[in-house]
Amino acid sequence: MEKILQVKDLELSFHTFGGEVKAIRGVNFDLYKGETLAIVGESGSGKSVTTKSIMRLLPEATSEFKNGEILFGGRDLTKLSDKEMQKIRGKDISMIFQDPMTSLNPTMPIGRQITEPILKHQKIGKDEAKKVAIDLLRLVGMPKPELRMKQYPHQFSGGQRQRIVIAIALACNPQILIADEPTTALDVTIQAQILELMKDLQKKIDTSIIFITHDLGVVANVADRVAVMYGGKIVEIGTVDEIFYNPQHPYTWGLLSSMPSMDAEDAKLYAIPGTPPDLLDPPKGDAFALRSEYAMKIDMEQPPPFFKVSDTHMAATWLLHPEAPAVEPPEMVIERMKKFPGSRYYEGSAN
Amino acid sequence: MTQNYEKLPQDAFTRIPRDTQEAEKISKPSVSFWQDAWRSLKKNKGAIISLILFGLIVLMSFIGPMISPYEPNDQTITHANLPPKMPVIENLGIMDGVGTLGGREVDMYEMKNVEQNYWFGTDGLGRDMFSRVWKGTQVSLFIAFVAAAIDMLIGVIYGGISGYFGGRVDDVMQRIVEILTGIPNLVVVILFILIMDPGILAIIIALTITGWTGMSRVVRGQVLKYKSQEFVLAARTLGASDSRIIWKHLMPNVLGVVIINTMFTIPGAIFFEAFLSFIGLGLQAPDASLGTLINDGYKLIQYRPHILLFPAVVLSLIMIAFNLIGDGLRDALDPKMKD
Amino acid sequence: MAEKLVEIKNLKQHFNVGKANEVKAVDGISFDIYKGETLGLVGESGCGKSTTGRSIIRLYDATDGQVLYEGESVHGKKNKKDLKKFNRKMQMIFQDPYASLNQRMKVMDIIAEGIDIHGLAKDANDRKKMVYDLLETVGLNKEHANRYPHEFSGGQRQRLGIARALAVDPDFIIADEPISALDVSIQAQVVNLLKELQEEKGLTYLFIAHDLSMVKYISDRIGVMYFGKLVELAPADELYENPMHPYTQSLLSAIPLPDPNYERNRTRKAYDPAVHNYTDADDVKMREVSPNHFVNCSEKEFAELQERMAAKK
Amino acid sequence: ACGGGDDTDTGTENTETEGTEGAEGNGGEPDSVQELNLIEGAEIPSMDSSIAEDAVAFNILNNVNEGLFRLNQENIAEPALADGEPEISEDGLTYTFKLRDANWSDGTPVTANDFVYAWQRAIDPDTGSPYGPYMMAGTIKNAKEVSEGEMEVSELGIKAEDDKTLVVELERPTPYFMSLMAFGTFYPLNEEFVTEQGDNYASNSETILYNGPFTLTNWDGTGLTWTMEKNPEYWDAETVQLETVNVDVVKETSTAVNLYQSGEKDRVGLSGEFAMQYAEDPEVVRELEPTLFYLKFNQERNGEETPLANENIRKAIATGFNKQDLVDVVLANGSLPANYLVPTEFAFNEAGEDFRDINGDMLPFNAEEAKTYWEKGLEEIGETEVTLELLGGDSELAGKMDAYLKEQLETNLEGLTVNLKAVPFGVRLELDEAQDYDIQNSGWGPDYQDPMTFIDLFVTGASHNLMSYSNEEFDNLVEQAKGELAQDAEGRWEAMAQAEKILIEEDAAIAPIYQRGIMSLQKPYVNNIVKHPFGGDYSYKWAYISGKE
Amino acid sequence: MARYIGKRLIYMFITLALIATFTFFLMKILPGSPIASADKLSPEQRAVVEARYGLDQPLPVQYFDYMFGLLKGDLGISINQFKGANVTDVILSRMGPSAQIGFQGMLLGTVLGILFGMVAALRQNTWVDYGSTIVAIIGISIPSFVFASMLQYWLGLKWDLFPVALWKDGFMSSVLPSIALAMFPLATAARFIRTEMIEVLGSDYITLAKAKGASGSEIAFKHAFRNALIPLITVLGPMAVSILTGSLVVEQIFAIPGIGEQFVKSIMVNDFSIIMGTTIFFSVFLIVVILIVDILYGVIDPRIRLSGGKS
Ligand SMILES: Nc1ncnc2c1ncn2[C@@H]1O[C@H](COP(=O)(O)OP(=O)(O)OP(=O)(O)O)[C@@H](O)[C@H]1O
Ligand SMILES: Nc1ncnc2c1ncn2[C@@H]1O[C@H](COP(=O)(O)OP(=O)(O)OP(=O)(O)O)[C@@H](O)[C@H]1O
Ligand SMILES: [Mg+2]
Ligand SMILES: [Mg+2]
Repeated sequence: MEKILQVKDLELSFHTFGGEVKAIRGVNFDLYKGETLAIVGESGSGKSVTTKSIMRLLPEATSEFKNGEILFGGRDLTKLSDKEMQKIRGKDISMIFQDPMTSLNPTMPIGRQITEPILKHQKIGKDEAKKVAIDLLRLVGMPKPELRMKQYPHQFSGGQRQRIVIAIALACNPQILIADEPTTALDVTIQAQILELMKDLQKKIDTSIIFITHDLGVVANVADRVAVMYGGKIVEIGTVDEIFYNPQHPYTWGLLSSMPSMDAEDAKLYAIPGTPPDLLDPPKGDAFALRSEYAMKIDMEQPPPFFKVSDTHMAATWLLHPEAPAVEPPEMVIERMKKFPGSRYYEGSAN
Repeated sequence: MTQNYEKLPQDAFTRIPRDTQEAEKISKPSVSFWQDAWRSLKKNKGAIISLILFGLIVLMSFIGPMISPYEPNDQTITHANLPPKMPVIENLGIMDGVGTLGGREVDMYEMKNVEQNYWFGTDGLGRDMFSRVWKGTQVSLFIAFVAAAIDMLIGVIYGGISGYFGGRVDDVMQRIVEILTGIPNLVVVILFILIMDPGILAIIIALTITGWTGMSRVVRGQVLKYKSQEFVLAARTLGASDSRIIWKHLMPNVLGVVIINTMFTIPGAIFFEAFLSFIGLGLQAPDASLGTLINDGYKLIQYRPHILLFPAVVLSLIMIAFNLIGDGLRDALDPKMKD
Repeated sequence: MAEKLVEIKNLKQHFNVGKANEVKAVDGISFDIYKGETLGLVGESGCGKSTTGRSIIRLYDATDGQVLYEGESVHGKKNKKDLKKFNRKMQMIFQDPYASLNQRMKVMDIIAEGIDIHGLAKDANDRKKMVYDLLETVGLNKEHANRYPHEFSGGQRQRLGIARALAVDPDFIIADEPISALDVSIQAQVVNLLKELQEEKGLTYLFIAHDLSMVKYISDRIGVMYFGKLVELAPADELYENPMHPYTQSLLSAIPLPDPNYERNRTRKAYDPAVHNYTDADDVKMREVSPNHFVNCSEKEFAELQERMAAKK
Repeated sequence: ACGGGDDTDTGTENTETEGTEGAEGNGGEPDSVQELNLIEGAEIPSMDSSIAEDAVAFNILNNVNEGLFRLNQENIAEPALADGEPEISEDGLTYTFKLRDANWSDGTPVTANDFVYAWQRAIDPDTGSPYGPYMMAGTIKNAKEVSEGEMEVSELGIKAEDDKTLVVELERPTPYFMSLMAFGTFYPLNEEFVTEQGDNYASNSETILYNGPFTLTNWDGTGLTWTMEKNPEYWDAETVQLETVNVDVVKETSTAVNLYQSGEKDRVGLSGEFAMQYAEDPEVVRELEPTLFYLKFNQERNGEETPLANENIRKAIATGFNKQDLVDVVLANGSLPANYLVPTEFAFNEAGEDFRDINGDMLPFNAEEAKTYWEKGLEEIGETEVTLELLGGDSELAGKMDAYLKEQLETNLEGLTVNLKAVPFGVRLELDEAQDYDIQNSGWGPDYQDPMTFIDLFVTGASHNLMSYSNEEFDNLVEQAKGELAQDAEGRWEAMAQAEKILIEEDAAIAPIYQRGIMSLQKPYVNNIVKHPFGGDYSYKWAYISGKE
Repeated sequence: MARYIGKRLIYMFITLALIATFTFFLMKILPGSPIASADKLSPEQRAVVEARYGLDQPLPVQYFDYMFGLLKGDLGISINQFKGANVTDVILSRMGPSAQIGFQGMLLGTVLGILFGMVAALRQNTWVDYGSTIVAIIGISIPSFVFASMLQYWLGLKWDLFPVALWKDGFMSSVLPSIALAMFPLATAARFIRTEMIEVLGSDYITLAKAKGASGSEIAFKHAFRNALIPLITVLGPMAVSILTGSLVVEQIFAIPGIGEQFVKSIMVNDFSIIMGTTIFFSVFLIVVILIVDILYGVIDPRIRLSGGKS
């Protein structure tokens, strides 16, 4: 499959009054054409920063690329000039933000907000751009798009606004669409509509999507592959089935177990204790070690490298080291692993 | 990534127990909201320099009149209108006691046979400008602070009540404010100064009489914003009384904007006092304020520029300082600026 | 069945009454909450869940209807003492752990607020001890007492909110989306804590959320709201297995589960209020279709539903 | 003319001034362009001569209109519309004037009836004229009664015998009557025109008739600018050389000076700081005004005697401040230290001798003596410390002067504390009237050219006294001068001098400070602007431009 | 909309009536007489003059007379500043120059101020930012009379670029006063816009605009500016009024026949009817400006609906 984007050893820091916040501490991943890569991880783990750094949308004054490169179409995005970046943004790579209430300009009719990237990146006239915009609105399921072009964001409901944001992102048929928690602010019914919409659109224009969310349900719904982030790093990456049915990293275990399943009985939920690491002063070894019940001495001393689980699946935990003692994942995870051929607990093979 | 596992020490993989206490630990040192604000304020160079500058000005306003050998109101009529002369600096060619007289540059000190040095020169009555400027600074700051304090008091209480109780109370109170702002405040101020015995008190009251409306609006806005916040609702569900909610919950949160607003009302008050001097309603002679000094001085700008220069510089410094401190505080107290 | 702790009778809460922008946030709902149970309340955003909760705890004066706590009316004119009594028995946990803590107060004072208001501590030392105990109860430690809310993570903050509510030793807690603003991995911490506390102290919860999987996990019974009205009320499992109201069905069908295989096959059901075809003549109200399973329906629908139930059996 | 009563800042009132020195100019040939550019310190409140009560209006009236007499270049009243000196009855109570042939600016002749109408109008209570009653009451027969509505206006002591003969009856002999006739309130008005205009009369320069050397143009009634143009209908038009006088109101002296320096204006008055600044400038002209500033000592406040009821305390204060330094350094505008009541260079007898020469200086500054008086006074009132309030104007110069006085008095008189109170004019009047002050810094300009305009201010119960000063001897002397000695020029002179001596030297009822001097910058090509001690401040009738081109 | 404005107009009348009442009674406690030569007149003489202006009537009668006159649009006649002149005429005749320099000053000040503020915000914490902040602060640190004098001296007298003073050369005469007046709105606008722009620039929709590939200037002008304008609009209204009343200093220094300097004079000479009239005029102006501002809100920010009314 064609790699459309490669992020290599990305390290990025913020300079704040409190000191240097090492928000991203070595992130590697590739994005393939037409796939959906979901990034999950708890709040503050660096999901948004990672994607914003691809778009170069971080505040220039306080953020700094420390290392690594972001290759897109053979060019390293971290090195491009502002002008060149402006040509890429909105055209080749576009973005949907979390909050539909605040990501539209309240004082500009939505029509103009949609036509803006079209006029910017495509050599067409105003009237034509309007037509494109109306088509887009229709595409994202907005009734009577002609009439609504002149309306302002506050005249739309949350779900409609998020559709408008999506329409903007799709305006120039981008090769990559980054969706940063596009449904967090919406309720489930609308969320479901939006997700369906995105999937339909992806089929139509064959975009690659980076989809950020906390919600594993949503991930299960949309993703082809999943990257799990913790403390500014990707700790596990694999196909959606691999992550959900054969997770290897204790953090992934924690995440999966803390979701009550619809049919689970009233057992106590598995909860990851404690708080995320302080990125001002990240721990020396495995950032998750303090909160992990599987922590080993080495976790305190050395950050784990990526261990390959399969061709598509890697995880950064010392538990995968051949010399590490075998540990029993939480029960709920075992339940999941039972469904996955190739996992330790796969039940299908047993019989 | 190659699966090239290096050999690690044997005990590397011993399990260690999880320390939940440790996991809950907060690594940041405990700082209060204000400490935190102070910390970020400290990072703001402009604000800190301003703060120091302002400190110096306040200091000088008290010790200035003392270190000068002359009293601010003592007249040595034979020494009238001397240009500034300061030892050491005079060698630089400025503040060397040379002034123009009938178009010629002359050493006025020599001409008038003056032995002493007047660092900032003297005014038309032979009063020492140095001690007058600092005394005037003191007076201006006093007026400003008192006006701001009263302003704050009335504005905060009024805005607080209006915002907190809302509904009809708010409606009525806001209409009153509207009417008060409807009367050009210049009118009110001037009328009050005319009605009362002139002097600092009259000026302060006049400044206060309409000045508080701005503050009350700001406070009202804040109270409206905070009173429906969840922490206030939480207090209400706990059975907190109105006064408890106002004093414990709302006021501390409103204080930030109150302080910021004050940072801007203080220079405003100093300025207005200067303006009153211009229209002849300023301070009573022989007391001086920066306003009266500037007003005396600007007419002599071509002739004895020093009479304008020093008070104007001090005034400008105060204005700049307060504005920068205000800006700094606004940033420091803004939760959005936090991590 | 256990005894009723709270009875909500035809509660209405309208905003801006008589103005053009009148909102009927809650439009006549009735249900009971039993001692020691957790009643979940779900529904889409803006359907009036929070308003219901807030009206129950008297943050709003109800437009109409009654709330009875242990048989006593909560609303209406009350003297200070009575009010305080309710305030001690009924508490609330708020959605936004950041906004629900006063940034300018230390944790010690935040948690002790209820203690201070109701004069529960004998002296300063006692007060301190009570706060430390509460902190421990919610899984924090006493070092945290001297800190300010902004120094805590979201989950910790929400636990502070719980500690504050517990300080007055309530019997009934309204939890208004206590976990919506939290990260998944933290949500479990809070939910576990709530469950533990319920077991320990025999608390009764009204648990408001729109995340159905969490609600199902924690609740004994669940009420589903749609546009200011309760449309279905049933024991948790029953509701999931036998959703009867089309809106409930739609809601359930929209929840994504962390299971890719399931997700690949899930089909969503949309809800269109027009399907009911209610006319003015229809007497639409809550009807008990099967034991303890109430559905908001017309006489005709009621009959159909009962038929369906029978068929299933 | 009218009161220098309010404050001492020359900025608003008498911006332009001119002394006899200035009038000499360079005396060359007049230029072809006769245009003078001037500055005035305030707007014209009214151009209606019956209503006018301010310096600006009277100054313009003096140039665009004319009465029976006019002050000439030597400031002696000489016949203007009057055709020669009037006939005066034996008892000095009836004056019969013959009028010369003169026209209004619309060509109609000025008649005796125009005077009768104007005077009656000025005294009629319905007109609401402040200056009419003030100038006429006690002088013109029945004026007081008419002004208070007790008599008909027709009973006022003025009759038109025919178109050219005017008979005026007086209440009492008035030696300075002729100079009064140069005052604006006594100017004629064309009845037909005035009634025709009604309320609009004098609301702008189009609704006025002129009979003086100039006509007013370009004045919209409220504006800051106006022009005076040579009046071709004026009977003495050939004397008038200026074609145009452009006037703009500029209230800021600094602006005025800048305008002067940019060449836009030909003359500018200098106040305080500016006087100092330009003291050495060759274009400076200085002159003296007959306006006196003095401290009023209030002897009774709120029904109680003040320390100032003690003569020695008053004397101590009167001699306790250095007037020379004050005028040299603080004022620095050519003012003179005053040790007298009646200004110098103001009133002269027939021999041309200045009234001032009779008494000379009284109670001059003397720190030693002041101290002696002070100690004596303190002993008499049984105090060691005295606190007095000094009430002053709110102008800058007043503030500066009061600050100086405070410092001087406190230094020279041990145990004295002076508290300054600067208030606007309106407030001061009210306090004055309520006698609610200790010392007041006050000023007075003459209303007619006679020492009496100053002296009778202080008779017992006079409306300007308001300080509980009362001296029978003084009152008697004033009474004599006004009554039995009215026609005995010398005896009257003596009596007034005697009264002045009592007031200042013996009683120290007031403490004179200075006589106002005025400094202006005037371009060298300006000639013969005449400054008057009362009435309108200036006459441009004789002025001309020479050497500008 | 029409209904809203109608409602506002009714409020306006109530407000005005109250302002008029307040000022009226304030005037009555003002010390001093409106008769210029009051000190020379005997009490009887003064009474006669006062009767002429109706000042001898009992207070309630004077009050109702005045209010009734006001209803008919009659502001009375001037007592001593322009004896007998109709107050309305006086105000109208003085309005023009004030309005002209006020408008020009506001325009110049706000336009430059907005530019300064935007540049400062876009280059936050750089020397450009500090520079424009300092300029803005200096703008409000120098009393306007000092500033105006300096303009007059340098630009007028020394360099001879503009008339030194006086209202004679049309537009040229208005340049220096307008510049002097512009300083305050300039400083205010600059500071407001800066703060607001910084806030707006941090918002999500700006990030989205960047994500669309908009350039720096497009973001600043198309997206941020309008949103940053609202708080400025709020202060602009009262500022316009203060410029008008505050221009008395500038008017006096440049000898401009404006309403501000006339107003102060009327206060100094106790001309009741002129003070009242001018106050009412200013108030009407202020209220109208506030109304316009409120309407502008709706124009600038579609979220603010007029019928909703904002406080
Ligand atoms: N502008 C910034 N300045 C300083 N620190 C920042 C900035 N933006 C993000 N960070 C820090 O970088 C870290 C990663 O933040 P990021 O926004 O990527 O988290 P996230 O995974 O997207 O979390 P969430 O799920 O809450 O959106 C956090 O610790 C955050 O505090
Ligand atoms: N104080 C108020 N004034 C006017 N309308 C209100 C008020 N509070 C709530 N509403 C309206 O009442 C309706 C119900 O609001 P409520 O907050 O109860 O919804 P909710 O179900 O809690 O939604 P969410 O899941 O978003 O919290 C909404 O339409 C809301 O806009
Ligand atoms: Mg994020
Ligand atoms: Mg809610």
